[in-house]
Amino acid sequence: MTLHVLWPNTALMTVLAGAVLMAYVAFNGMLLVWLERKVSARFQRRLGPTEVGWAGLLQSAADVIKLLAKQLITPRHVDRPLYHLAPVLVFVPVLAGISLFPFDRHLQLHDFNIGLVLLFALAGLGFLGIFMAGWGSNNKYALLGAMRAVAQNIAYEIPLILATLPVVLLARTMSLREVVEAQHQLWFIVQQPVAFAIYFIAAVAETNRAPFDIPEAESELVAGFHTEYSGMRFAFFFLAEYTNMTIVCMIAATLFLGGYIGPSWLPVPGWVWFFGKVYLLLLVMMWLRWTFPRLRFDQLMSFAWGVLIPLAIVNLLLTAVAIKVWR
Amino acid sequence: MAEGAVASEHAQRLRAELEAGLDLGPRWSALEGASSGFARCHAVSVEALPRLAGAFARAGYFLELLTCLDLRQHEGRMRLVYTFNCFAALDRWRLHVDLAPTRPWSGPAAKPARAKKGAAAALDAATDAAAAPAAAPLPVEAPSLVASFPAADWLEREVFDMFGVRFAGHPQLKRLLLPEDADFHPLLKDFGRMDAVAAPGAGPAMGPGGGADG
Amino acid sequence: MAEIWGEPAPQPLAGNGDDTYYLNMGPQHPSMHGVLRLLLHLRGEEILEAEPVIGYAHRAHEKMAENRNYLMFLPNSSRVDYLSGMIYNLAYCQAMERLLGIEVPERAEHIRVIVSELNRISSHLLWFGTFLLDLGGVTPFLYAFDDREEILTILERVTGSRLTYSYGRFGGVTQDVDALFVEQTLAFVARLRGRMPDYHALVSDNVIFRHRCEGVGLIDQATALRYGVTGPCLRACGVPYDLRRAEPYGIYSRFDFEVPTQPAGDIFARYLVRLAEMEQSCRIIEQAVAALPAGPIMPEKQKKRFKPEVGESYFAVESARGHFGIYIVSDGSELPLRLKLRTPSFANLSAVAAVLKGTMIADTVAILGSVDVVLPEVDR
Amino acid sequence: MSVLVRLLRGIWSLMLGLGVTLKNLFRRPVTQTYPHQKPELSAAFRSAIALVNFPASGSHDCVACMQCVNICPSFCIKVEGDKPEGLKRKRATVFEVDYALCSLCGLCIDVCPTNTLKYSKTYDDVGYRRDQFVYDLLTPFRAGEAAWRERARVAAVEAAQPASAGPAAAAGEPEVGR
Repeated sequence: MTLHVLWPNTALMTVLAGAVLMAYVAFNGMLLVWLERKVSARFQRRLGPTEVGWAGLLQSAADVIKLLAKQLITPRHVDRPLYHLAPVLVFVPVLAGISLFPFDRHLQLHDFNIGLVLLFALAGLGFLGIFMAGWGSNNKYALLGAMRAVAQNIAYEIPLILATLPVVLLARTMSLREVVEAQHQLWFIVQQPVAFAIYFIAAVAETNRAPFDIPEAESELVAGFHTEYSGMRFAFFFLAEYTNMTIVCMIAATLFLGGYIGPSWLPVPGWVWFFGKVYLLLLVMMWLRWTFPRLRFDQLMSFAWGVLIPLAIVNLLLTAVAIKVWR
Repeated sequence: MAEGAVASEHAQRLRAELEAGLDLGPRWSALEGASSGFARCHAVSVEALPRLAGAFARAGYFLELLTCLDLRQHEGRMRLVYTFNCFAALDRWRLHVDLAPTRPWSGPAAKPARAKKGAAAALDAATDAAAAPAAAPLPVEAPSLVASFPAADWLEREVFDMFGVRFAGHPQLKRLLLPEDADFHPLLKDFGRMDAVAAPGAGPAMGPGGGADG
Repeated sequence: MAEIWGEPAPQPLAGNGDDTYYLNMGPQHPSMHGVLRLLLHLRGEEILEAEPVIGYAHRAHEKMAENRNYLMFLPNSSRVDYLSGMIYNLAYCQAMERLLGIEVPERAEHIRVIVSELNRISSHLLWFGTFLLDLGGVTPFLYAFDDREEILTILERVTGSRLTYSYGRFGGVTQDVDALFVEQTLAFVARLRGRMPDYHALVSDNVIFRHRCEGVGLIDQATALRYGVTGPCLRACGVPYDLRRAEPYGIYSRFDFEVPTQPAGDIFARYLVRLAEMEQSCRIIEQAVAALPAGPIMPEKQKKRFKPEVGESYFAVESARGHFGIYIVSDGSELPLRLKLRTPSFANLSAVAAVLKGTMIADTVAILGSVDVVLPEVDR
Repeated sequence: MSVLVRLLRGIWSLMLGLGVTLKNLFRRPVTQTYPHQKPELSAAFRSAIALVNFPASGSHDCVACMQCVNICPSFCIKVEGDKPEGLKRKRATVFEVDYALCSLCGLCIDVCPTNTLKYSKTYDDVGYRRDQFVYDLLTPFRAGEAAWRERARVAAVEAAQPASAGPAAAAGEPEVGR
């Protein structure tokens, strides 16, 4: 068991790093909102935001100001404690989750030897918040959205984790840094394309993104679990969703795309590779969202249980056998 | 639109079936043909209506239209207009059913000059039909056709909504387009007018008892 | 949890003693086209009973008609169904022309066919977009609106309006078309044909879309007959009933076109029928443009006052949504005794309640979308 | 096996869709950035009605015949007129349109006997109250009204003398045309 501590392990530095990460999360959320609007606009032959700042870059900042300034409305019949706690509970785990990644060879807050398990544990926690939001809102649409979210996330967490296990078998570690280090010769996506595909599909579903956005399907459930939220509370859900997207893409980059590793003959720092891969994956997620219609709830479930999970199990077994045979 | 337009064999078979099953009165209409859009026009009694509707349903016709005419001012009656048509080819039948007024006429009395060519009388003349015998009291309610044509559900509710005509046997004869607690029937001729707006912001000059009658 | 914090417990969700509950969907709901309210009785996501509640957009068109003379009702006609306003507007003109015995010049007849079919395509394109939006696909929506924009621009050049065209007059049309109109129309037809492969690749063949649509929301022939369902919904269950064929009005009998049908009766069949209809409309437009004669667009002698003979008349056209009928009863005065509008959406929507039973909430949206209901037309 | 084929076919169909959106990603946006780019209005564009200014007479030619008032389905036109002394025809003194009620059907333009009504091209009028949309169509003509009446009176007097029915008569009876 190695505790890989790269920075001076003082309380001050930890707090500072946490602040930097928090700033990154906020910035990243704003950037992604802007990016999503721009990218979706271009897919649809529109211009997207153009007015605030260059190419509308400050549009997200303006939106944040607007959301901050908005009155926080608490509907009368909500279960107040749950209602107030939910946005926080959705947001905190993603903040914790993002602090686990090795952004560069020497840029990591703390390398846990069970980093992967911790990540999924934190990701699972977020859905408690979503369910609390839906339940506490005391609104039928919100409740339906919350039910859908829980069912969907139980169903998709299984293939998500099953798809990452072959990587663990190959790398023989759950430490995120060591997984990356194991990919110096070959990225795991080459050995595990099926696992990557399953992981990516499950990740899109896990983040409630279209075409799997049924918990907040606006044409059916108005806004799903966050129907009754407005202002900054709504912004928390929004921010959590985008940060979640970032996290699943970071996991994908770390496990399958070699994390901070790029071609060594290029004088590009590792963190550029890392974030480059992450944002490329995010763009793909947006591309999916702006191309496909939404699945129906039962179809979504049968896809997880009937296709993804069996496929993931078969893939895992084959990997295990192959490792046993060739090593 | 004319008889000749009923082309396909299927349609003729339907029509033959229909005519065999119907016992229509003698009130053939001069309206039939290209100028009116109707292939057949009949005035039928309330009692015959459900049976006829059943025959239409069996023959593969659909209920195209159901509406009401408020002829109280000149004729002292309401008139339901049923239109049946079939998909196979054009064969549009129009049935008239006369009813007693749902509520007494509250508008101005019919002007004598106009009464001469009062709407229903003129229509009857145009349709070559004899005026209904004055002695027989008009029925108050019409039978509901929902059993034969589910489409009649909404159509009958709309007629009830707009004219106050009741349909016996309708599963839930409640308001369709107007608020459920409305107590008026706006398409009655003495309801009021939809006319010029009196002033910006003021509603149109209509409402129960409001406005002048045209 | 609230009790622990010393607060009164919130009201429980509607308890019926069983696991079912009621959900008010609409009239303010993102995917209720216009202002439909659906009262759903649900068990989980499954619909036990659905009752459409209408009337939120009732504008009393029929009452207005009785208080205005025949000409003054003209602008109302294109507002009954604002998505195919041209077809409705011209239908009213044609109904009145038959009642009044007015001859329409050849050129006007051709122009009417061209603009009506353009309007039908624009209505179908809008349906295509909003239907995909109901299914969660935003991008096809914008592509369809981009194409529709072209039609609106063409029609605006001729009529001056983009949605509620009061283009027809008793006897003809208000403005003549020019060479540029013809050129733009043909260019649009070519453009639409070029876009179709994209639509098919993006939507028709998409496996998610297929799963959402195939076998869902069945309207069979018997249901259609009992509810008087018409239009693409009827043709999607295999009945080739199109008033342009069954009861040709205007000069439609001169054109060569097909009445596309599909046997299945599900959402996907309705989708395919509408896409095929756009192509048929393109064919009609091409023929009408090719045959467009020179000449006047209004009859020589124009009447100022319109007093039809005493009588009744029923005139029906095939609108983008189905069988639109105008029943006019004239008592010989300048005002109609009764003017009843038989709108296709009214009948189609009444059938939806029967179809919704046993489906899921997500299907509700898809089925409603596929039937293509225009609420102002239902409520009139 | 068929399951696998169906899966692959499904994936292929998704790829096709992605291809369409990707293709459009690199095409030029069609957006018109409205306040920066003004729309081109077609000749037929309909906005609130306005009175035509006939160059021959230097004014409108509304004779307050009330036909537009009577035909308007929205009852949004208000016209009053008087009879200028010495003239045979009436002349509008009030011509108001409540644009908030207008449905732009064009029936008033159709029935106008002197063709003095046309559509204007304003498309960006805004207001906070409904009465801000009551347009006084005579506003542009008020300044020249007295002069027009004088000209018309003179022309009428001249026209009354049979010999001198010259071009001045045009001021009183402008040519019909839009």
